[in-house]
Amino acid sequence: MYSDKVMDHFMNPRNVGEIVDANGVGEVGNAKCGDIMKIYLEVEDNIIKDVKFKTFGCGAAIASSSMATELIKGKTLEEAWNLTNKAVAEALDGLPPVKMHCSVLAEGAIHKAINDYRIRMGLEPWEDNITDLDDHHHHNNE
Amino acid sequence: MYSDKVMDHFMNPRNVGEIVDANGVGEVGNAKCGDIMKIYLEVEDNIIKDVKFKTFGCGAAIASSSMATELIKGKTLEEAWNLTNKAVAEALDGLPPVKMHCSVLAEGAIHKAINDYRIRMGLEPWEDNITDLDDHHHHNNE
Amino acid sequence: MEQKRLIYMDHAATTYTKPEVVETMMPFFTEQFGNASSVYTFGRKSKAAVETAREQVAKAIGAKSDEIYFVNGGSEADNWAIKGIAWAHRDKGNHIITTKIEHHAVLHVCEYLENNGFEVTYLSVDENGLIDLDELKRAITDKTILITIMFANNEIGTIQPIAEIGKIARERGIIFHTDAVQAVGNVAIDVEKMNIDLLSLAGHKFYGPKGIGALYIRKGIKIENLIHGGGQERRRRAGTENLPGIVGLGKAIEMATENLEEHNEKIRKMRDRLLNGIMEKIPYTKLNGHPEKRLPGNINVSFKFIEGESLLLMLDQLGICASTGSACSSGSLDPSHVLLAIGLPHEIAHGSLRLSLGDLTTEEDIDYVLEVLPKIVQRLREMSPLYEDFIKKGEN
Amino acid sequence: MEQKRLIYMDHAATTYTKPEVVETMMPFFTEQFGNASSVYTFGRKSKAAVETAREQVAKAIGAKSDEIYFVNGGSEADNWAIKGIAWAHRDKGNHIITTKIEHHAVLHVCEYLENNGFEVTYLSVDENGLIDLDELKRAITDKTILITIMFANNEIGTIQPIAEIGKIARERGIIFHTDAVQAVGNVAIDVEKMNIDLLSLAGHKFYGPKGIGALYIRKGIKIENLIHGGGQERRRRAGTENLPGIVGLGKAIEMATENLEEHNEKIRKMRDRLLNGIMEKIPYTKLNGHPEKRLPGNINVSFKFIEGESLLLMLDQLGICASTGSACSSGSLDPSHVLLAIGLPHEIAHGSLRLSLGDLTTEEDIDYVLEVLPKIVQRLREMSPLYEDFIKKGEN
Ligand SMILES: Cc1ncc(COP(=O)(O)O)c(C=O)c1O
Ligand SMILES: Cc1ncc(COP(=O)(O)O)c(C=O)c1O
Repeated sequence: MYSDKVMDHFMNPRNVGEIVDANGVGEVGNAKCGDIMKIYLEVEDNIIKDVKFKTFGCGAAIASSSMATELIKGKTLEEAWNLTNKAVAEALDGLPPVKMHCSVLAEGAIHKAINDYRIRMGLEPWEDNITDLDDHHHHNNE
Repeated sequence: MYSDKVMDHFMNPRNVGEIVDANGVGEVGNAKCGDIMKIYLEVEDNIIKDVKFKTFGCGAAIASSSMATELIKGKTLEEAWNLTNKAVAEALDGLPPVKMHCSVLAEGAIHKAINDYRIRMGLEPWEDNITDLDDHHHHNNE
Repeated sequence: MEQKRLIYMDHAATTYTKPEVVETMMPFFTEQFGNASSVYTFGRKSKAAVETAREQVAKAIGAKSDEIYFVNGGSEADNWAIKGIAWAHRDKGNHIITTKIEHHAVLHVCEYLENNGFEVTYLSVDENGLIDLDELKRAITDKTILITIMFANNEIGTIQPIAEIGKIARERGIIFHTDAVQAVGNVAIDVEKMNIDLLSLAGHKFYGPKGIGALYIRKGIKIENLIHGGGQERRRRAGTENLPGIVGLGKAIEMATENLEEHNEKIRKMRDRLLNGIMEKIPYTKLNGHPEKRLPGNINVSFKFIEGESLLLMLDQLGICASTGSACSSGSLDPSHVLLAIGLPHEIAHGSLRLSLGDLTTEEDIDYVLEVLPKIVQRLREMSPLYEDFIKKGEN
Repeated sequence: MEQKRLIYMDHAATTYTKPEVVETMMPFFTEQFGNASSVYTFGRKSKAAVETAREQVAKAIGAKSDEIYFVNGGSEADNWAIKGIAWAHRDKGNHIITTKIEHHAVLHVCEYLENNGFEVTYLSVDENGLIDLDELKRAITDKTILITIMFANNEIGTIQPIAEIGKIARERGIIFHTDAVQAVGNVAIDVEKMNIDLLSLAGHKFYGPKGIGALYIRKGIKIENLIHGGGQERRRRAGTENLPGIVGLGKAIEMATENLEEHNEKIRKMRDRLLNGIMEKIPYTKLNGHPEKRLPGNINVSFKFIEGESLLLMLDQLGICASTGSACSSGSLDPSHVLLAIGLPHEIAHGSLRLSLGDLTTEEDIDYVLEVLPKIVQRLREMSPLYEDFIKKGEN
């Protein structure tokens, strides 16, 4: 089902944890849907000096968080903003079609964390065209 | 499917053949239905001195012919007339339900042969309440 | 990533076929392969083997052998029972009663019938997964032609009061089908005493082969065929008989029901040790399903703050095979309809784990799971933002 | 009444499962038994085995593997194909075209659909069992949604012009299903070149296991499910996968199609020797089915003046397994609908014998049958009043 890369990042996730004095935090997802992703950024001089995540979710969600944080660590905020979910999935040697939304969550969590930082800094948030991340599933029984 | 008795009478049928100068002959059945039974009687002093049969049909038909002829050989015409299909089937240690009509054919062929004899002798034929023996099946495709 | 040791705790999904069963099947592949519906002696021997198996199945559930029809598995049995009764009795009514916690092989058939003019009442269940007999009685209308309620639930293991349901159905003259796919081999069944009119079972759940099952149909019950064609199974189920499968099913059900109580006692003891260990060692854990009225091998628990699929994957890395009611494992959207029906919130349902014990389970397996499971749960919780929130709230 | 030697000439009814096939299946009973739809590695290995088998089946008929759906056998495949297409396309029309000589798994489904608002045209066949392509063209109407015509006939062995039928169906935009249960392993099949949209096959006809088959469904064809439930077979056929069966089916179809021509040549040579011998040695005998366009192992002959079941029983006493189109063997009323459709009078149809050769057939078997069959026929004729009449007429 999952590639070796996914399994590696799932079993040995990089950057798990919390940054207590983070200056940018983004959380997306919904416990109802079975996945919540929370990203902590420590930004200095427009560079992501440190990044950590906490994720409630499936193997793909955890692996996507791990890979996404790896990919933005040490990057500028612009570079991090431009990381697409496809790039995350590709870096993981692909995700099963039904699990692609996990990489979308990772992209979204990073955007949210960056905008949280920008707002804290008194800057305009960037326009995010990923929408509805907190309810990406459509529930039948609601 | 068949009892040992049926198989014995099928593989080693008694009284197969023709009596060239028979004084009573009865044929029932229908080639269309897959079974025809023909019984030849040699009657002397109201006693069945000899009996032979020819049968086109399944294993049960042949075995029923064989058993029925055995059961009436040496008997009076009245005794032979009173042989029921059930008695034939029982003597064969039973027949599968779908094959019971074979024993009915045997009873009918004997009745026909006896009445043929009676007519030849200028006697009233006995009343036969087995009917429709030549088309005991109901065909769909007619 | 190969596991070294296999700790199989997914017996409710499928079991291995017992060597004794395979042995019984073997001659029917290459030697005694004749068509059971043929005239010749060689085929009639196959027929005799089929009829012996039919008697074995009948005996196991208290039926007569001419009430047993071999089918391909549990799903076919459920489809046939429900569609077959619905179509055959639609002149009498178009109402069917079932529950919210049936297997999909029942639920999706009911949905199919809803799209074809039938009305279906889905009974709710309490927090233990039991239906309410009074609700059942109230649901019955003049148009009710069928009650279909599972014997034991495949996820949470809850066993329904089948005899009571059968009594109600019989009193009201309504046909009663039960999906006993999980119950056979685990619970004593008597279709006569329990007033069951139709019963589905599948070989692979009780150490028989996959690809074979049976539908019991009480004599005299009118039912439409599902698979039309040749005259096999007394003209009710077409298709060349699956001879090795049928023979294997017969042997397996005989073995499974012979020492039922003894076998259950052994499984139940291991199950209880595992369950108690889990409840002791892992905080914020909820048992799903009825505490007593449950299948002897079934454990279903929800671990708060974590998600089931990631739990399964970590267990898998240690060779432990288990299952979850989280939607994430199947790629579907909502977590298990059964867990929702017993009232679990979605996020708790997502963190559920089913461990189903059986013949392959050893005391060492229990020890091992009790050793590693708490660590895995803890590890996942430490990654979970929900747990973080919970702990922080606690600290305040 | 035990026969000493088994001369199996009923390969068209069912075959033995080849030892190589059984061997491939074995690990999937007791060792690699995991549920193919589960998350854990152990189950994913089962999944991989299923997918390998799917590729083997696809390759054998020129399909893509995601066009293959595993089912329980030929009858289920036929039922699913025909009902599934009928229900899914009833908005477009209610007319189905088939032939008078289909297997009951097709004919009885058509009758079922006739009772449910569909209209069915049953094409006639000529004395060799071939349909008339012009009659097919003329039968097509605006309401025709499905053409279902068997690839090769199970009784008389006649092979239809499938590619031509496929072309006509494609040109008119009508879905084309073929029951290839008898053809697979005997005739080269390419669903692409032949424009086949759906194709039924069953493992036990080509030395695979009983209880497993497949339906090929061309990508993009809309079809309703027959067995509703779990999400197996890409949500199209519910039920826990019959793992050993599927693996065995894959292996068997690979073996059966690998050396197809070579194998057929061998069977055909033996068949022709047997057939020619029968025609030479037994007077008043008629060959049924097409002289050339027929399955390599098929012989179907009618012996005048005698009835088939008694012939079978006598052959059985000598260890010869064969089959007949006489109604008397099945307890039904009319003789085979196929023999009637090719124009045989009832009494001739009753005297028919099918000998179907295959892998188990040896040259010694042929010698033996040629030695005993004429004697048996003669013996039954001497018992037959029809023969007596015929001879007497001859003497006059
Ligand atoms: C042409 C044909 N179609 C369908 C079937 C039905 O296949 P099965 O008996 O495997 O269900 C058979 C075999 O009996 C057959 O010969
Ligand atoms: C309760 C219940 N019903 C029906 C089924 C379906 O059985 P099968 O997968 O053998 O078709 C299952 C098993 O998955 C089950 O647990």
